Amino acid sequence: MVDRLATKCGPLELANPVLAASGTFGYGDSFERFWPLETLGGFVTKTLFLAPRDGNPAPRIAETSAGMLNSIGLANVGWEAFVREKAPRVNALRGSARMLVNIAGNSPEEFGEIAARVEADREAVGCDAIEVNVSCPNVKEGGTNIGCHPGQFRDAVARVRAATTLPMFVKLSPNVADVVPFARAAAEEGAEGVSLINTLYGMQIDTELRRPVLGTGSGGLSGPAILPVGVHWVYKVRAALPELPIFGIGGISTWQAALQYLMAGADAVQVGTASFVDPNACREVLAGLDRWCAMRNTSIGEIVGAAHRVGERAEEPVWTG
Amino acid sequence: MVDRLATKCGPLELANPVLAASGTFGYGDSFERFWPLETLGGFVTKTLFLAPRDGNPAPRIAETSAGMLNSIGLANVGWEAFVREKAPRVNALRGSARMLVNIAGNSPEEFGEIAARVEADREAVGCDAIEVNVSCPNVKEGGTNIGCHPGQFRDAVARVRAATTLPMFVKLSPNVADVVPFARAAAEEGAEGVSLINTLYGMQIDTELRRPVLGTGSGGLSGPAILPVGVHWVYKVRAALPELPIFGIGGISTWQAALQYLMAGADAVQVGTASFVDPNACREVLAGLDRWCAMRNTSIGEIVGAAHRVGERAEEPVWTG
Amino acid sequence: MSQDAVRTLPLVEVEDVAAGTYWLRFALPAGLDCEPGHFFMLSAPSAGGAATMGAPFLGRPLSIGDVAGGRLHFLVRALGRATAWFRSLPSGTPLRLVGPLGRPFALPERPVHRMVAGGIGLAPFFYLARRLRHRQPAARIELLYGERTADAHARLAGPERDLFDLVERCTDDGSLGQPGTVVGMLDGPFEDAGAAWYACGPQPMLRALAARLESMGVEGAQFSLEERMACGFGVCQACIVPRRDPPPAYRLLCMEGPVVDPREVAW
Amino acid sequence: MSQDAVRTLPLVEVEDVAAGTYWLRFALPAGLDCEPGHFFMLSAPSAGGAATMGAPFLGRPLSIGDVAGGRLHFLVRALGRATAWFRSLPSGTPLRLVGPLGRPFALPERPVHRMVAGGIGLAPFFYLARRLRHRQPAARIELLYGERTADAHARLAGPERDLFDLVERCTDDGSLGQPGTVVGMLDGPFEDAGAAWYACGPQPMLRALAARLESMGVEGAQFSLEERMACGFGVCQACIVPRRDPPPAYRLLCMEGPVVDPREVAW
Ligand SMILES: Cc1cc2nc3c(=O)[nH]c(=O)nc-3n(C[C@H](O)[C@H](O)[C@H](O)COP(=O)(O)OP(=O)(O)OC[C@H]3O[C@@H](n4cnc5c(N)ncnc54)[C@H](O)[C@@H]3O)c2cc1C
Ligand SMILES: Cc1cc2nc3c(=O)[nH]c(=O)nc-3n(C[C@H](O)[C@H](O)[C@H](O)COP(=O)(O)OP(=O)(O)OC[C@H]3O[C@@H](n4cnc5c(N)ncnc54)[C@H](O)[C@@H]3O)c2cc1C
Ligand SMILES: Cc1cc2nc3c(=O)[nH]c(=O)nc-3n(C[C@H](O)[C@H](O)[C@H](O)COP(=O)(O)O)c2cc1C
Ligand SMILES: Cc1cc2nc3c(=O)[nH]c(=O)nc-3n(C[C@H](O)[C@H](O)[C@H](O)COP(=O)(O)O)c2cc1C
Ligand code: FES
Ligand code: FES
Repeated sequence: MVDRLATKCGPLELANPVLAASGTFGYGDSFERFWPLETLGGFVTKTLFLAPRDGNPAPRIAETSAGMLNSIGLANVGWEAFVREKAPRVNALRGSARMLVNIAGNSPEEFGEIAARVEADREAVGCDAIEVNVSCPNVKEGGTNIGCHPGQFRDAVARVRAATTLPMFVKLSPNVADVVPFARAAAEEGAEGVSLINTLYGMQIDTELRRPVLGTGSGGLSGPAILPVGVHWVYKVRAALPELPIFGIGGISTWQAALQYLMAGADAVQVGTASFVDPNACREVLAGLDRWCAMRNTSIGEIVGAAHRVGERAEEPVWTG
Repeated sequence: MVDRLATKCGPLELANPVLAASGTFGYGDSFERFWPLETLGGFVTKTLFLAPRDGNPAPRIAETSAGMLNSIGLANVGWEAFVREKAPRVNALRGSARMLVNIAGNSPEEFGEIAARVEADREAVGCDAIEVNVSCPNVKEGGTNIGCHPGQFRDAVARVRAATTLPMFVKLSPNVADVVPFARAAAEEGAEGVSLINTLYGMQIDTELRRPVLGTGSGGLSGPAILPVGVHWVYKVRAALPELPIFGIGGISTWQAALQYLMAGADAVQVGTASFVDPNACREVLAGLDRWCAMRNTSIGEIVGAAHRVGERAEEPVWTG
Repeated sequence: MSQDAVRTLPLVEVEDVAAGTYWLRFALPAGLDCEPGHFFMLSAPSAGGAATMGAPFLGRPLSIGDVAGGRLHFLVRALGRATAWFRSLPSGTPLRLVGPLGRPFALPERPVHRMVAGGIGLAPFFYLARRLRHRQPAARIELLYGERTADAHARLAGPERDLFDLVERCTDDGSLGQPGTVVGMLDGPFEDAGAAWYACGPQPMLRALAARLESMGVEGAQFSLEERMACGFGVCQACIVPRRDPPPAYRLLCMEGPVVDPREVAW
Repeated sequence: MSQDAVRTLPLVEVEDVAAGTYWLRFALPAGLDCEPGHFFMLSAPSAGGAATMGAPFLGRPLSIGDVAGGRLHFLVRALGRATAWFRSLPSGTPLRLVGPLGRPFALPERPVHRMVAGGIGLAPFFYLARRLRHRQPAARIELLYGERTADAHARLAGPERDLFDLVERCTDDGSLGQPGTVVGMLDGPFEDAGAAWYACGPQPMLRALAARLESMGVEGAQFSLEERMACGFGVCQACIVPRRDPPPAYRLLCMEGPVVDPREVAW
């Protein structure tokens, strides 16, 4: 069993390809009551800023067809409380599960600052890698999302790289015309890999109140609704940058969906929203992959990127309509 | 009844705010067997090119969670066959329903050429407006989607504007970092309004065959899954350009969804994918809006943009996660 | 909470008790241990697998309505997508239940226990009354229960009615019981600060009640609040309640509630 | 097709007839007029609105299996999401049926009608045989029916069996009937070019059969094909079949099929 599930994502050796995604797994200690943390290939913490953040006003979520919107606003306990209160306990529980610390800031400078703190507290925290969440508005520069703005994006990533030698995965936003140049820029700035995708912009209107449901107006769309969008971008990035390790994310709630990501070129996957609805989602995705590999007498390593290896599929322009 | 539903989208007076979207209604003659065409506020033809197109190889569709992917590839009968075989018949049937002719080309130049033909055949065709579909790859320039590339986009729109005096609506792609600049560019180039959104990029992998389901790899995602994405962009464009008329499109399968678009700022809506599953979808959306307006003693005109008129909602940056 | 906190249970029965209000009943799973005020997240099994057309995507929080007769009961009001869907389900439909979740009611020793329910805020009080009755047989248990209209008032059948020593009803329009709101009912006979006070209902009612109890000098009242929830166990950060004493500005209702002291909330 | 081409009908019954194969039955709606080879799109009612767990988003095409006993019957094989879901539905579940759609079988006057079915390609032939029997009582109706394995072979009960003068079965593995494929069965007794030929089954079988019939000099054979469909009535442009004589390169199966002349297809 270890053999067929064991895999790698860049420098990270993983007992299995299933991780829990940022913002859907707390700091690693929230699912204890359901199953042991060491079950996972790894997990990503909620995005941490240097200072604690309260996040946005309610309502913060809305349900959509096969998905949800959120405008949590990256509420988090802040770096210090994480190091002091969360990391030691989680480290004691996690076994071989990799811990990725997800970080962000309100400006490229702040990305550098928090990364420097992670580097400084590296021993105490014991994390295996950093995931850089560029999907937050640059509050100083009028709110453009850093992850959708090539210049700010490169700047933020470069600052993190300069501050730490930890393996760095950059989590990309799908709210761009083409994710590939951002993946390439991340690689050029020294990222060990990319995580894709984060949420899509979305809004729901409360037709009774005649106003947006979410307190902030718009939010991020996640869940099975966005599965094809994530698979598309993983496939495109893999095709363009075959050597760049990828965490596939977006709408995974079944092992079949995870398999789609792996075949599209993800080295491992992260399960997000599905864990809210079914706290066992990660475990079931993993169990399904295990059964499938056993039945086909194959392994995760053999599956990764399989959809790129069929015949002579030309890289056609994307025709829709 | 006529009063509460009657509305306008820019220069187009509409008996009601429900249109059928391009690519989901043929050339106006496919739903005859289900209900009379004159029921609608209007309809948009399948995208027409100058020459007929066969479109892409099979499979051309795949089902997703609350949506579907398509890679039809803009198969169409070509302008001449449309004028000769389709338009006369449809004109005889359509009553007050507006006919929008949707056009596209494989390069900005081709957009100009087909627009010139529409202008030349204007009397014979009898259409009320043009909808410009920029969501197709520029085959000459390496396949970048014209609607995602600011320069080509402006060029294509300007060429259509130069060629015809018909009202022009530009149908925008959501596969960009920000739709607002594209809407602004369309307005600057003389568009009477915008139609948003077209499909999102998406892919599905057939895990048995270990290859993408669609013959072309990726395709366009539509259906209820994308409703929040469309509502978001309609709201954003309305906020930024309050005077620009908007057709709201994307995931409308219920009257409540149509209401969300209207409140977000769409002057009228277009129903797409839903008509495949339920040929009565347009009619039922319309009936629902009518009942709702009657119950609230209101009218479409009063609803449009209502979500922008509540209190002092600040235009906050979009926070997700 | 134990590791079998996620269960798939077949629906036993749906029973209407008022316009739009119904009991949703399941067989009580062996080993389930829950307290009044606890809640569960109810959802359609295998979300996303076979995609869920009208079945809601997310789970929905429901308070434990009662535990009796070998069954687990939820009292539900059909307000939207999920609560209408639950009601439409045939017996035998499997549902996912995650829980029990949250921090339940404390059961203080008091001569009088007074429960103030607005609308579907009635839900948690059957089981609360049952447990109090069991632990404090001599205590007096009172229910003040208001609805907008008579037809929204839940029928209380014999054994349910018998859980309370007193049931006082009101309606906004006076069509049943006293006219006015439950908060209005307090004037006069119910101005007893020494009782244990419990409340559940819509936000405006709870806000008014909190102010009223504060002016009466009531200590340790327990309010069960509501907020939109995606997970119910502290990960999604959706269910925030503004704190009277920030920072932090909010707390999570699913972890530090749903039962809270009204004096700690920034109403 | 009339304007009541969209109907919501309650499912009457699901009945298994082989491993993974079942009849899906509805009461025959008044005024429904359909021919062998027609198909319907079946879907969950009110997409996006109401409540059906696990329902597919798009409709699925199913050939008319039979019209008999005041019922409309579909013979279905559970292959994926929708066909598994249909099978799981309790009686009474409402489904949307759009149709009848497509171009049905022509019913030529011939002494022998020979139907070649591979797998679930069996579906349209009951109704075809019934109609032929009615119109041409003296004609001989033969069914050549192959499956991979014995347990996939549909049971043919008395009245269904009696629709055919001859039923010849085969399996790939020889576990039932002749060993080999239906195309292999043609050698010898069934090399009769004068019969009316009908076929339905998987693509490779139809391709092989088309070649075989062409070499036998058969004219006017009628094959019922399959392709993914989103609408079923000519708008989505999904259901393309490559033409032997382009241009145009394709035709739409839902409009110019599903019954086509195999000589017009670029296999
Ligand atoms: C801890 C807790 C316990 C609850 N116990 C019960 C109970 O025992 N019985 C009962 O009938 N209801 C209870 N509720 C409320 C119940 O969860 C909501 O009515 C339900 O989620 C609405 O879902 P819907 O899909 O039917 O409505 P939607 O279509 O989602 O919305 C309908 C209306 O309900 C509001 N709403 C949506 N979600 C929530 C939510 N989580 N909390 C409050 N309002 C919401 C919406 O803003 C909207 O106004 C409880 C809520 C919480 C947080
Ligand atoms: C005109 C027509 C008539 C048909 N009549 C019958 C019938 O009477 N009985 C019957 O059991 N089946 C019939 N089919 C096939 C049936 O439509 C498919 O088996 C069904 O759509 C599969 O849906 P699913 O969700 O169960 O499978 P999916 O999960 O969608 O896919 C399972 C497999 O079926 C294939 N598939 C998907 N859609 C179609 C499709 N439209 N046509 C063919 N293969 C498809 C997929 O490629 C995949 O290999 C007919 C198809 C057509 C086009
Ligand atoms: C099968 C299919 C074909 C389409 N063809 C076109 C087209 O030719 N031109 C166009 O502008 N949009 C086309 N569209 C996009 C729709 O008009 C619409 O913008 C999109 O599907 C989102 O709306 P919906 O979710 O209601 O379908 C097509 C969509 C589908 C599903
Ligand atoms: C409630 C919520 C909170 C999230 N918070 C974060 C976050 O703090 N940092 C981050 O990088 N991504 C965050 N995400 C995005 C997820 O990690 C994931 O990229 C996205 O939801 C798509 O995956 P899914 O469809 O499986 O949820 C959040 C998502 C949700 C739904
Ligand atoms: S409901 Fe998710 S944190 Fe409370
Ligand atoms: S199935 Fe839509 S055109 Fe044939």
